[in-house]
This record gives sequence, C-alpha cells and structure tokens, in this order.
Amino acid sequence: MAKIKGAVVVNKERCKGCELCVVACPSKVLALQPAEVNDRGYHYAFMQNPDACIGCASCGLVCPDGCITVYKVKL
Amino acid sequence: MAKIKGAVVVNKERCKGCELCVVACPSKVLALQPAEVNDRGYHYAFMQNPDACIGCASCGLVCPDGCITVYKVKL
Amino acid sequence: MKEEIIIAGFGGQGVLSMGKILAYSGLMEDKEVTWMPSYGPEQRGGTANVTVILSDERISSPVLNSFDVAVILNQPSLEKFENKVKPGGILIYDGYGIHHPPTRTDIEVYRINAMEAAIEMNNTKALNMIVLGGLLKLKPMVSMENVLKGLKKSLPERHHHLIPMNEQAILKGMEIIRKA
Amino acid sequence: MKEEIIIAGFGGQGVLSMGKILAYSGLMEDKEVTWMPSYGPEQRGGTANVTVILSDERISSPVLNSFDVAVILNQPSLEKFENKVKPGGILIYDGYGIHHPPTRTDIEVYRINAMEAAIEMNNTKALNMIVLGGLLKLKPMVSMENVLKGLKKSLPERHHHLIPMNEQAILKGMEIIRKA
Amino acid sequence: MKEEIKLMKGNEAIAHAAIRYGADGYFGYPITPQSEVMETLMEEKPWETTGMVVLQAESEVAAINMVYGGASCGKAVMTSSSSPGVSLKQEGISYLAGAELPCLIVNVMRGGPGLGTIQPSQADYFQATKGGGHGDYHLITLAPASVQEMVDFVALGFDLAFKYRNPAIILADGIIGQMMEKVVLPPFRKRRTEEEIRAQNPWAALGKPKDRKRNVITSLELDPAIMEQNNIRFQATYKRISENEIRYEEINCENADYLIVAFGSMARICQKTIELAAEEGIKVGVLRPITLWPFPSEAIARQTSHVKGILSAELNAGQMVEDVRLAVNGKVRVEHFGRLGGIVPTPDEVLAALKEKLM
Amino acid sequence: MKEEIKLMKGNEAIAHAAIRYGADGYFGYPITPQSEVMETLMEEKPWETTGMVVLQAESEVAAINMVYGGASCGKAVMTSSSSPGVSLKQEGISYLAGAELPCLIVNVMRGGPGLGTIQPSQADYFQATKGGGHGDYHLITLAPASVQEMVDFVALGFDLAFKYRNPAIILADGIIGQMMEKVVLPPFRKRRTEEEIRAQNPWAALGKPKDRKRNVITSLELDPAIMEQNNIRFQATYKRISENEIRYEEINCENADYLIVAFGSMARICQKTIELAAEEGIKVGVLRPITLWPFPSEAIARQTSHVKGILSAELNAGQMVEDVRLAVNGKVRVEHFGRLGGIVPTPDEVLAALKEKLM
Amino acid sequence: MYMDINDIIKPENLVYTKPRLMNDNPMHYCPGCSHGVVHKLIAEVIDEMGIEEETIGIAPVGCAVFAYNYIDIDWIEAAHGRAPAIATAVKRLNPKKMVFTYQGDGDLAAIGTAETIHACNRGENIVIIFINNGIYGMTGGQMAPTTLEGMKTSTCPYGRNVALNGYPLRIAELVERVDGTCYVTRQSVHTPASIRKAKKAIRHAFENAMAGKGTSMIEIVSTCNSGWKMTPVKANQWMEENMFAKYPMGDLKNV
Amino acid sequence: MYMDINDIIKPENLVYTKPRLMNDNPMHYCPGCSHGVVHKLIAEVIDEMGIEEETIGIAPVGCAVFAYNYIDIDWIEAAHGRAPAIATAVKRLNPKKMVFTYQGDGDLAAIGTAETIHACNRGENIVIIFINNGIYGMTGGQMAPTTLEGMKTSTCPYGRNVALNGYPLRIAELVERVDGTCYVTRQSVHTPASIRKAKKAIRHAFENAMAGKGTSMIEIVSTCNSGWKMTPVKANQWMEENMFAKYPMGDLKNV
Ligand SMILES: Cc1ncc(C[n+]2csc(CCOP(=O)(O)OP(=O)(O)O)c2C)c(N)n1
Ligand SMILES: Cc1ncc(C[n+]2csc(CCOP(=O)(O)OP(=O)(O)O)c2C)c(N)n1
Ligand code: SF4
Ligand code: SF4
Ligand code: SF4
Ligand code: SF4
Ligand code: SF4
Ligand code: SF4
Ligand SMILES: [Mg+2]
Ligand SMILES: [Mg+2]
Repeated sequence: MAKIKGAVVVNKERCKGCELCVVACPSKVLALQPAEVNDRGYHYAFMQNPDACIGCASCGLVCPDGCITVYKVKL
Repeated sequence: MAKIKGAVVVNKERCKGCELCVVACPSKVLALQPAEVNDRGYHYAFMQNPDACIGCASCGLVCPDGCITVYKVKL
Repeated sequence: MKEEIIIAGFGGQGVLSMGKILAYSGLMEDKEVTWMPSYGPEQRGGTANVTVILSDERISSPVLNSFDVAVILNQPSLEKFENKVKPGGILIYDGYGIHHPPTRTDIEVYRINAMEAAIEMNNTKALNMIVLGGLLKLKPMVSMENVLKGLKKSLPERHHHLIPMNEQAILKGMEIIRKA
Repeated sequence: MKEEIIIAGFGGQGVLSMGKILAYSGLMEDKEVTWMPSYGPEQRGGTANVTVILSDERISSPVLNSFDVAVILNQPSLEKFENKVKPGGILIYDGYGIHHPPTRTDIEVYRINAMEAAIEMNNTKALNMIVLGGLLKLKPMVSMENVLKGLKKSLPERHHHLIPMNEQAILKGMEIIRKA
Repeated sequence: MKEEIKLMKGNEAIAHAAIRYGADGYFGYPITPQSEVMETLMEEKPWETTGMVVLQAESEVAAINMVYGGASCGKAVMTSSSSPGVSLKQEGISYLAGAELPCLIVNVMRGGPGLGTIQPSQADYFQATKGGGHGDYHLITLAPASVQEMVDFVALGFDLAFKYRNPAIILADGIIGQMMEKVVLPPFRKRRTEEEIRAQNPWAALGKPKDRKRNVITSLELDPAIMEQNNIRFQATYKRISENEIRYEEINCENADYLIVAFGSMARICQKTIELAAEEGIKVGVLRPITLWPFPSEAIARQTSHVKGILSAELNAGQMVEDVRLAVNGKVRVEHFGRLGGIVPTPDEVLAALKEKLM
Repeated sequence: MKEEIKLMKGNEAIAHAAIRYGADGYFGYPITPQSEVMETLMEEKPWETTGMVVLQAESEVAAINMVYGGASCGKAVMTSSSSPGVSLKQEGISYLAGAELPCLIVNVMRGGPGLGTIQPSQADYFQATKGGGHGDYHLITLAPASVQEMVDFVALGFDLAFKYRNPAIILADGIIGQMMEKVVLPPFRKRRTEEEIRAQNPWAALGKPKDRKRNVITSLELDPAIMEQNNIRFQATYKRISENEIRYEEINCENADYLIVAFGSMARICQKTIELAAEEGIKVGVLRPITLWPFPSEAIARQTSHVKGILSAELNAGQMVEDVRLAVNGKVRVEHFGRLGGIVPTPDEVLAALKEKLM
Repeated sequence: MYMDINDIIKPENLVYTKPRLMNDNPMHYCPGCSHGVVHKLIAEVIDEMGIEEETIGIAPVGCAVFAYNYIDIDWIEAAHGRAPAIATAVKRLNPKKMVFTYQGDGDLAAIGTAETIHACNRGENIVIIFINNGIYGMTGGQMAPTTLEGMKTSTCPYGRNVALNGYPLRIAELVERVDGTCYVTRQSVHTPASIRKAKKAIRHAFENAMAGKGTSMIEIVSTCNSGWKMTPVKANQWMEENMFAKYPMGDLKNV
Repeated sequence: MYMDINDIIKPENLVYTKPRLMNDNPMHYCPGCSHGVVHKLIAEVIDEMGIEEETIGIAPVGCAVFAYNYIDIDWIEAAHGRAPAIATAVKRLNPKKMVFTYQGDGDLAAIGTAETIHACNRGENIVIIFINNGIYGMTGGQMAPTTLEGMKTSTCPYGRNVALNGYPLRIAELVERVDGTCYVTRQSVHTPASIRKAKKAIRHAFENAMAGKGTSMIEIVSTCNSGWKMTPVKANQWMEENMFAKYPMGDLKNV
C-alpha cells in the first residue's frame, strides 16, 4: 500500500482562529498560533506538526471560512 | 313498549326554506310550503304529515337557523 | 337623451343582469353607459340593486340619489327607493313580492305581474326579462334589435340558445305592464 | 466641567463596559452623563465604540463628531477616530493592537501597554480596567471612590467579588501609562 | 388582436389591461371590492396565451413579496388588494422602494379604519402618497376616474415604474372597481423575452452570465454613509419624477370663481356639481389630480390668481386637502368637504358644502 | 418600592417603566435597535412579581394582534418594534383605531426604506402621524428626547390611550433607544384588578355578566350610514385630543430671530446648535414638538410674529416640515434640513444649514 | 289514541329548541349554511357548562364575522387570520376565562397559518373551531387552501389544478404533529348523529381548555352551498362523497 | 523518504480548496459559524452541476443576509420570513432557473411559517435550505421557535420554559406531511463525514428542483456559538449532545 503524504496551506489573514480544523484533523497536524494574531486580531491556524499530515482534507471541509487548501501525494 | 308521539313548531319567519329538516326527518313529516313565502321571500317548512312525528328532534338538530322546537309525549 | 334608472330586488331575481343587458343594449346604440351595482358579502337572499345610466353625452357621476325610473322587485327595495324617484318619474313594481304598494302620487306607478307570468311560462328565471320588457314598453330607450345584440354580448356563448326565449319574455313584459 | 470621550476597539475588549463604568462613576459624582454605543449585528469580532459624556450641566447632543479624549484599542479604530480628537485633546492607545501608531502632533498622545500588563496579571479580561486606570490618571474626572461605587452599580451582584481585582487593574493602569 | 370596445367593470378592466400590456405576473389575495381582478385573470387563463403567471397567494404579505421576487427578475408584475390588505403590504412596499424595483400595485379602497366597510372610500390617500411603510420613499400614485382609466393606467403605471425603477400604485375605489363602463382595450403587446429584459434591465437577477458581476437585489446597507447615498439617489429620482410626470385635468377652470380639487370617483361627482352651480350662476371649476404623487401643486397654485376659494372634496376626513394647502401656501382659503365610511355624496351636497364653506 | 435613580438605556427604560406602570402585557418580536425592551422584561420576569404577561410572538403581525386581544379586554398592553416591524403592524394598528382600543406602541426608528440600516432615523414620521394603515385615524404620537422621557411617556401614553380610547405610539429612534442616561424611575403602581377594569372600561370583553348586554369589540360595520357615524365619532375624539393634549417645549424662543423645529434626538442636537449660533451672534430658538400628533401648530404659528425663518431639522428627507408649513401657512419661510439613512448630523451642520437656507 | 298537536306542544313536553344563548337576531347566513348548526352547538355547550359569564369568543373575518350578533357572550372580532394570536393574549391575560376562536379555512389555513401553528405549538389553553368548507364564502367563493382537486371556485373556475394552485392542505394533520395540542379532531354537522358527535367534541375541547391541557382544534368539515353553487341538501351529499375522502372524520389526537 | 512541504504544495496535488464560486470577500460570520460551511457546500454543488448562470439565491434577514456577498451568483435579499414567497414568484416566472432560499430558524420557523408551509404545499420547484441553530443569531441571540427546552437565550434568560414559551418546533416534520414536498431531510455540518452527507443532500435537492419534482427542504442543524456563548468546538459538542435528540438526523421523506 502506497504511503500518503499531505500538506495544507492556511490563508492566514482569512483565518478566524475558530479551532474547528484543529479538532477535525485526525493526525493532530494543526494548532492555533499561541501568541501571534493576524490583522483582524485572530490567532490563526498553522501546521504545527506538518509531517503527520495525510492530506485527508478534513480540515478543509470543516473550515467555515474556506481558509485551507489541501494537497496530497501518494508516495 | 309505550308509543311515542311528537310535534314540532317551526318559526315561520325565521325559516329560510333550506330543506335540511325535510330530508333529516326519518318520518317524512316535514315539507316546504310549495307556494307561500314568508316576509323574507322563503318557502318555509311546515308539518305536512303531523301524525307521523315521533319527536326525535332530528329536524331541530339539523336546522341551521334554530327555527324548530320539538315536543314529545310517551303515550 | 339621458335616463337614470335604479333596479332593485332580492339577490336571486336577476336584478344585476337585467341592468347589465340594459347597459349592453345602450352600448349597441352607441350611447354612453354606466352600470353601478350595490355590492356586499356573498350570502344568498339579501337585496341587490344596480344603477344604470344611459346617455348621449359623457356621464359624470355614476352615483345618483334620485332616478328617472325605479324598477322594484321586493318590499324592502320599495321602502328604500320609492322616495328617490324624481317627481314626474316612473316606478315599476312586480305585484308578487310587494304586499304594500307604493303610495306616491307625484310619480307614475306601473305594476307588472312578472313573477306570475314567469311561473306561467314555467321559467322563473325569465322574471327579469319580463320586467325589462315592461320597462322598454314605457321607455323605449333602446331598440329591440339592440337589446338582442346586448343580450348576445352579455351572455356567454354557451347560453346563446336561450336568446329567443328571452326575447319572448321581453315581449310578454311589454304586453302585461299596466298602470297601477 | 465637561468631558467628551470616545472609547473604541474590538468587540471582545470590554469597550462598552469600560464606558459604562465611567458613566456610572459620573452618576455617583452627581454628574450628568450619556453613554451612546455603536450598535450592530451580533457577530463576534467586529469593532465597537462608545461615546461617553460627563458634564456638570444638562447634556444636549449625545452624538458628537469630535472628542476631548479618544481611547483606542485597535488599528481600525485608530484610523477612524484619530482625526476626530479636538486639537489639544488626548489620545490613548494600547500598543498591543496598534501596529501603526498615531501621527498627529496637535494632540497629546499616550500609550498604555494594557494587554501586556493584563497577560502578566494572568487576566486578559482586566484589559479595559487597566486602560480606564490610565485614562483616570490623565483626567481625574471622577474619584476612585466613585469609580468603585460605579463598578458596584454596573456589575451584577454575583460579580461583586471581582471588584478588588478591578481596583488593582485600575491602579496598574495609572502606573503604566506614559507619553508616547 | 386589435383594440376592442367592451363594457366591463373597473376590476375586470385591470385584468384585461394587464394581459394586453404583456404583464408577466399577477399575485393576489381575495378581498372585496376588488376580487374580480384575480377572478377575471383566472377565467382568462393568460398562462395559456401570453404566458402570464397568475397565482393566488396565501396572504397579502406573501403576494407583495411575490411581486418583490418577480420585480427582482426585471419582470412586469403586479398585485391588487383593498385597504386592509394594502396595509399588510406596507413592509413589502417599502422594500420594493428601497430595492428600486418597478411594479404595479392596485388599491381599490374601501372605508376604514380596521375591517370597516366594503363601500367606496378615498381614505388611503395618505398611506399611498406619504408612505404607509417606513422610511423616506414615494409611490407613483395614479388615481383613475373611469373604467377607461383603469385600463390606461395599467400601462402607464408599468411604464413609469420601469422608467424610474420605482413602484407605482393605482389608487381607485369601490365605485371605479365595481362599475361597468364602455372601454377601449388596447391591442395585445408581446411579453418581453428574457433577452429583452436583460438588455433593458441590466440590474435584474436572472442568473449571472460570465461577463458581468453578480446582481444583488437588496435594500440593506449597514454602512450609514452608503445608505445615505442610496437615499440621496432615491430623492433625486423622486425629483425627476416630480419634474416630468405630474398629470392632472382642468375642467372649467379658466373663468372659475371657485375651484374644487377632487380625484377619482369624487371628481366624477364634482363634474356634475359644476353644472348645478352654473344653474345658480356660480362659476366652479374642477381640478382633478391624476397623479396624486407627484401632486400637481403648481397647477393648483396657478389657480390662486383668479379663484376666491378652493374646496378639496374627498371621500375621507381630510387628507388631500393638506397637499392642496401646501400648494396654495396661504394665498386663498382652502376648505375640505368629505363623506366617510362608505357614503358617497351627491353632486348637490358638494355644491351646498362649497357655498357654506367658501361663500 | 419608591422612586429610583438609575443609569439605563432608553430601551431598558421602556421595560422598567412598563412594569412600574402596572402594564398587563407586552407582546413583541426581536428587531434591532429595540430588542432590549423585551430582553429586559424577560430578565425582570414581571410575571412573578406584578403579574404582567410578557410573550415573544411569532411575528410582528402576531404581536400587534395580541395587543389587540389584550386591549379588547380593557388591559394595559403594549408592543415595541422598529421600522420594518412597525410597517407590518399597520393593519393591526388600523384595527385598534377602528375598534377604539387603547394601547401603547413603541417604534425605535431605524433608517429605511426596506431593510435599510439599523442606525437611527426619523423617517417614520409620516407613518405614525398621517396613518400608515388604511382609513382615517390618528395615533397619539409622543416623541421622547431623553431616556427620562422614555420612562415618562410610557405612563403618559397609556393614560392618554385609556382616556381617549385610542392607540398611542412612542416614536423614538436608535439614539434614544440605545443610549444610557440617568433616569428617575417612578414608584410601582398596582395592576388594575378585573373589577377595576370592568368599572373603568365597561366596554371591555371580559365575559358577559347577566346584568349587561354582550360586549363586542369590532371595527366592522357594513352599513355605511352607521360606519359614517362611527367615523364622525372618531373625528370628534381626534378633535378633543387636539384641543387638550398638545405638548411641546420652547427653548430660547422668546427673542429668537430664527426658529428650529425638531423632535426627539434631533432636538437634542439642535440645543447645542443654539449655543453655537449664540457664539456667532445669531439668535436661534428651538421648538420641540413632544406630541407629533396632535401637532403644536398654533405654538409654531405664534412664532411667526417675530422669527424671520423656520428650519425643520429632521433625520429624514422632509416629513414634519409639511406640518410646519401647514402651521405657518405661508407667513414666513420654512425650510428643511435632514440627514438620511442613519447618519446623525452634528450641531454645527445644523447651524450651517440654517445660515445657508434662511439667511 | 288520537292526540291533538296542541296537547303535545306544552312546555313539559319540550325536547328540543333553539339554545338559550342564541338570540333572536336573524342570522345572515345563506339558507342551509353549516355555520348556523355549529353556532348552536357552541351556544349549547357554553350553556351546559355554565360558563357564559366567563367565555370570550373570537370571531374571524369570513362569513362568521357576525357570529357576535347571534351568541350572547362577549366577543372580539379579529383581523383576517389573526384570531389565534388574539386568543393567546386574551387567555394569558385572563387565565380563568374560556377563550375560543371560530375560523374559516381561508382565515385559518391561508393567511392565518403562522398564527395557528404557533398558538398550537405554544399549547395555548384555547379552543380553535375550524370551519372547513373548502372555499372563501364571504368574499364570493374563491379557492381556499382546502379546496379539493378539481373543485371549481371563482379563482379556479376550471377546477383546482395542483400544478397551478397546489394541493388541498390538511391542517389538522399538521397541528396534530405539534406538541402543544392536546386534542385534534375532525367532525361534521350534516346529520343528526354527526351533530351529536360534534357537540361532544366541542364539549371535550372546552373542558380541556378549562383544565389547562393545551390547545384543542375541532375541524368541522362543512358546506358552503352558496359558494359551491348547490342546494343545501345537495351540498351535504357532495361533501360526504367528496370531502370526507380527503378530510376523514375522527380524532387525530386526544391526550 | 523525506519530502519537503513545497514538493507537495503543487497544483497537481491539490485535493481541496475554497470553492470557485466563493469569492474572496472576508465573511462577516463569527469564527466557527456553521453558515460558512453550508455556503461552501452550496457553492460547490452549483459549480459541479454547472448551473451558476441559471441559479438565483434568495438571502434572508438573519446572519446569512450577506450570503450575497460571498457566493458569485445572482441574489435577491428577502424581507424577514418571506423568502419562500419570493422564490415562488422567481421560479414560476423563470421555470428553467434553479431557485433556492437560504433561511434561518427565526426567519423560516417563526415569522415565515405561513410562507414556508404554503410554498411547500404548492410544491414549488425550489430548494429551501434551513439553518436551524436554535436561536436568532443576527439580532443578538433571542429565542427561536426551535430553541430547546431549558436552553438560555436573551429572551429566555432562565432557559426556555414550555409553559411560557411553547415547545421547540420541528418544521421538517410538518413540511414532510405536506403533499408538495418531494424531499425533506435533516443534516448537520459539524464533522467531515456529516459535511459530505449534507453536500449530497443539497445536490439531490437541487436536482429535484431542476427535474420539477416539487419542493425540497434541507434542514441543517447548526451552531451559533456566539448566541450560545460557547467556543465553536464546544458548540459542536453541545449540538450533538442536545440538539440531535430533538432534531434527529436523516431523511424524513424522499419520493
Ligand atoms: C387582510 C384581509 N384580507 C382579505 C380580506 C377579505 N376576506 C374577507 S373574508 C375572507 C375569507 C373568508 O373565507 P373563510 O375564512 O374560509 O370563511 P368562510 O366565509 O368560508 O366561512 C377574505 C379573504 C380581509 N377582510 N382582510
Ligand atoms: C420584519 C422584521 N422583523 C425583525 C427583524 C429583525 N431580525 C433580523 S434577523 C432576525 C432573526 C434572525 O434569526 P434566524 O432567522 O434564526 O437567523 P440567524 O441569524 O440565526 O442565522 C430578526 C428577528 C427584521 N429585520 N425584520
Ligand atoms: S489534511 Fe487531514 S491530516 Fe492534513 S492537516 Fe488537514 S485534517 Fe490534518
Ligand atoms: S477552521 Fe478555518 S477559520 Fe477556523 S481555525 Fe481553522 S483555518 Fe482558521
Ligand atoms: S321531531 Fe323527528 S319525526 Fe318529528 S318532524 Fe322532527 S325529525 Fe321528523
Ligand atoms: S332546516 Fe330550518 S331553515 Fe331549513 S327549512 Fe327547516 S326549518 Fe327552515
Ligand atoms: S357564503 Fe357559504 S359559508 Fe357563507 S353563509 Fe353562504 S353558505 Fe355559508
Ligand atoms: S451570531 Fe451565530 S449565526 Fe450569526 S454569525 Fe455568529 S455564530 Fe453565526
Ligand atoms: Mg371557508
Ligand atoms: Mg437562527
């Protein structure tokens, strides 16, 4: 079985830091920036643990603001 | 079994000649006046066949205008 | 020429359609016409009336408080309209529905036993046409030809076969109307 | 005496309640007060502002276009209100939310690192009280005693145990405000 | 089909005129004295001929919002009702004005307030002309005085509504709605195709092609600065309408000593008053506003050069008289005469009132 | 409990004043900027203390009809809303007037037309004073200019409504509703008992005892002759109200050369304009109508003896100015100044307008 | 034994007469209209329960708008469709009173749909009497939401066509599903037996309201012979043959 | 094998992104609001069906009033509660277009009850997307007809009490009973799986409308974390634990 690897890009300025992607990720890839905020004052999401990403798109699906783009490769 | 006899009084001026009492009567007691009309122009109901009345009150029940008073005696 | 007419009776007596035929007839004669009905809730049995004006000139007010001619088919209408007839005007009534006839002496009163005649003709629906005949006898404001044309216009196609019968009723009315 | 003040920031920063406490404090000093918030749809994260007027006399217009003091807690508000401060007036801002500080030179500009201090105090909710302290340091328009009374009035009973902590925050704010 | 002469009720006339105009839709709810509008449409089944949609809504509120929906697509849509039903439509009417949508509303007025009576009245003048709904807006208000005008004002109302992107209302009453008169019906016009609508009303929400931005029909604007600009635009439209679209009829006005201002069926009655007055040697003229908004203020003001007094005769307790007074601005005496609750005065009553109040 | 001094929003003030007045019921539906009225009532739970009923209705239409129901029983009941919601209530309001029912309506106006904006406005002046609903009727219209008046006018509105058996409306705006000011709350009054209501309002539908005929609350009358008599009775009531209940405030009017007429929050702003004008040596007075209907026409007419011009300053495109012109009847120049769509002008803007338009 | 009629017509032999609470005003209804029969039942129930002094009726816009002229209790005339909202306030402000609405199918099932559903959903302790005659009687026989498929009215002169006009709406089936109703039943008044049943239903509903059990709705499938353009006798037949299939008799809910 | 992120982030590896029809305007919704998720699904379905030029959306009064700012199709903003009436006219006048409404629970289940039931009963060929978040979000968190028993809102600050405020109203169960609906389903968008299901439901509904099968209603049980005064994550949990019992997931009707 081919191994799958993924990566996501979060639109930092669009993100509202709702945390829904964080809890939806099966691989605990994502987290909210603990201190830094974007221009609108939100602690935005980022890949804290990028290696674990399997490109399942769960984060993208649940993001209400359409901030997440997901990429996937089969190795 | 005691025989039952009834009689009805139709409020002639209130009657609108709708004929509902006529068809509701199980004993074919009632009819509409064929020619005569009341002040409001209606062919009102009357006891055409008074002897047949059994005082069942069906006519009174169905009369929308509350024109019929029913009396009954047990002989 | 200008005729201001009120027609009044019970709801089912064909008062409005009599007015309508009169109005259509006027239209056929190229007259100006207005037809203004009383209107109200739907219930059967109430009274109905219609004001019809036929005129050679543009008609101003469609609403009138006095009339050249009153055609009266029941008692309540008589009570309402008897004193709205202009002095010298005409009042026509059907004897069947009127128990207390009109009393004014400054107008011409006519009686037409239209209901009786209709029952005789075996067609109580013809009542209003008989009355119309009586009216036209007294006031030949439209020609018979145009009345028939008016009838055709006001009846839906599927009822056109009834026109000859209506014509008969009108002629009957012309025959039986008489001074009261 | 009359002070016309605008307080502005993000929705969650306690802007409206800071204004409310100021207004209540004024009430305790028997001043006339008006408190006029911006209002809008419920969504979190928008900006909010409130105009507070304290005066010894009856207040006419509660709506103002220029202010004696502006208290500014985020960038959009700075952009909106910087030029609404009267010449010679005061502008106070929190360094945390403001990346591009004010540029006017005809007004007195103060900076208060309230967010930093609040984080230090482990109580980001205290942000607005720290700022209030800073404001009162510059403009002692109400006595501390009456501020505490005002706090009591504006907080529901069940939150009265928080008053000492609020007092501390106010004192902190008085301490850390400084000319920018 | 060509022009046709017919005898019909005002309400029926509205229906026939709408079909012939090429209206796209009618949405209504029964109420006396105007139910014949929808009944005639249902009888005529224009959906089988011109393609016009006719729908009985669940309420007046639904009906006016259906009109809002249809108008949003650039369609020529209309509704009709009578006084209580029109009150229910006020929110919707304000939305139509706020979203700059053309449409035609018909009010065949009956006596109020409340359930009132079903007899004729003109007591919704204020509601139609000053804005019964909220906010600053105006309806182009047409007051027919004959069945022929019921026909004519359907086309006029739609045309003005589309010209200015603003709702128009025909303010009739029970008399005009219920009476039959001779009418000349205009020839049939084709309903506009979707392409024509897209071309003529580029703002219409008909689906977004690739080559334009999305169209949004809305009256919402939370930014007061922009909202003020919107309102300024509306006011500019009202100004243009006032400059171009005032209509009125002057009857016997040139040499009149007294002027009656009256609209709709009341104007018909007052025409007879002129005759009665002439018999007594009193020179009376009638100025009949045809557009109630915009109101013919200047035309009335001009009359003050020669008349001694003005009577505003209305089937209400005194509504249009305010606009007459505003027009006259104190130059001559202005009085009101009205009958209420469904009573229609006779021509001689009007004359008596004129004599009593002005002479 | 006694009088109390508090700091609160205008909307909250309405709620507290209603409880203290002894109101029997409130029926409302949420809408910005007045939702705090119902929210405060729900927080206060008066049903556990005074017995007042508070109910969130399914719509504004339901709410006004609940008011109609409560008023029919002789109860002191009220509703509140903002512009679009008040438009929906127009049929119900006309019914309340037509059935001669007392009640209190609150409109905290926002900018229109349509969904508009939620910012403050005074563009429902026509709707409230001329009759947004159908038929000839009037609402007793009170225009508060402070949170204290929001408190006071609840009692005043109810009292006038019951005195004349006619609905009263508080016509406020987003500023008055949302701002907090110091208020003195009146002491609590007991709600009237059923016996008291029966004695004071013998017309109330509360169940028919053997010793009177049935009470029927209705606005229907199919006989136009009787309906006209009903309307004549309403008009007589309006006349009595106009004779007895006009209220207004004159600020600096005695020696003024120019007069500003303004109501509600706009009058507050114009008070500051007086000061600014004085600095420039211009003598300006403000006449603040407190009752918008009946309108203080005579008080304004009296000012024409000494002022050179009048400015009607409003948060709308020109509504009250018509009543000012009608009052002045051409004697001095009357101009209008307004901001639209939720924009509130500053005192100096008003002064600039005054100078530009009148000097 | 021969007995003269006058020997029978004596107060002590009375078995049926116009209800005491129904006054002598002649009713404006068309001859044979179902409204009159239902009026009588309501008057009888109020009388029998001894609550005439505590009862407030809400009359609709519709043919029954003049109900207040015929039954001697206090009445409130409602704006079209709003009777349930009015009843809500009347009952909540006077919790011990008996409050009922009387509404037609245009009133209740068209313009008043929201008020009906929400009063039922709040479980207002009121009774809703719903006269379903499949037409707008008062205004001249227009289509109602309950008009049957194919049935002709003045606004569907070629018969109701579901593609154009939608389906006949069964309101009782809807309010049955709403939690606030305690009793939903469908009755008729076209025969002596059905009249007796309908009266029992009305009585049960009134008792529910007084006991605070929630909202009761009694739908009475009725005729409008005038709107249907039939004689009253024919209208009753037509109703049985056509209406009852779509609107079946009996209780839908009784908790 | 180690792979750099930049080796993955390449157009050819794209598996998920913001829908094409959703533009870049920042949405005004609170962080974590369900509205955004549903917007995305609608945008995707329209795109996938290739009907963007034929689709007209009706935006409500409610938090979603600005839906028209985010999805690049033609829109009509509706008066509060009236979207189904507007959609009726739009669809009947433009029978080939795809017309859908997007409504909150205050909009659809309170003030718009009559318009909703009647559009469904007429079987209008439209789609109704019904966002049931148990509260009036836009106006500051007042009680909605669908607010749960005991749930606190600004107009029931001590929790919804059925005696005072009535019962939570299940609209889907009502419109299911109405003959004009062809598809009535209840969905949610709180997990990737539920989002995938909800999208299928929306697609099915859109196809129904284009095929002229009648009215489809998709109720989406949603959160309003702001009105509920919870974090978005907590709100989703609370919804599962509390809302789903009263508003169970799944199809109620699919004909
Ligand atoms: C707001 C409003 N719309 C319409 C009307 C006109 N109207 C009077 S009665 C009625 C319908 C009557 O039908 P229904 O409720 O079925 O009662 P029925 O006469 O059949 O007993 C209508 C539409 C009105 N009075 N008010
Ligand atoms: C006629 C009218 N009444 C009330 C309002 C105020 N209002 C705006 S949105 C809303 C309710 C929103 O709730 P919901 O429909 O559940 O949508 P949500 O915001 O929860 O998504 C209300 C009552 C209005 N705009 N118009
Ligand atoms: S694509 Fe899957 S694994 Fe990767 S971050 Fe998103 S949810 Fe986690
Ligand atoms: S779900 Fe979207 S908005 Fe929420 S934190 Fe993640 S990226 Fe940001
Ligand atoms: S009482 Fe019975 S038997 Fe006698 S007339 Fe009436 S229905 Fe007939
Ligand atoms: S049922 Fe009554 S109204 Fe009808 S005919 Fe018999 S007595 Fe007369
Ligand atoms: S119109 Fe129909 S419902 Fe009305 S009274 Fe006549 S029969 Fe009865
Ligand atoms: S208030 Fe509620 S529904 Fe509205 S955007 Fe915020 S979370 Fe969403
Ligand atoms: Mg009916
Ligand atoms: Mg909601």
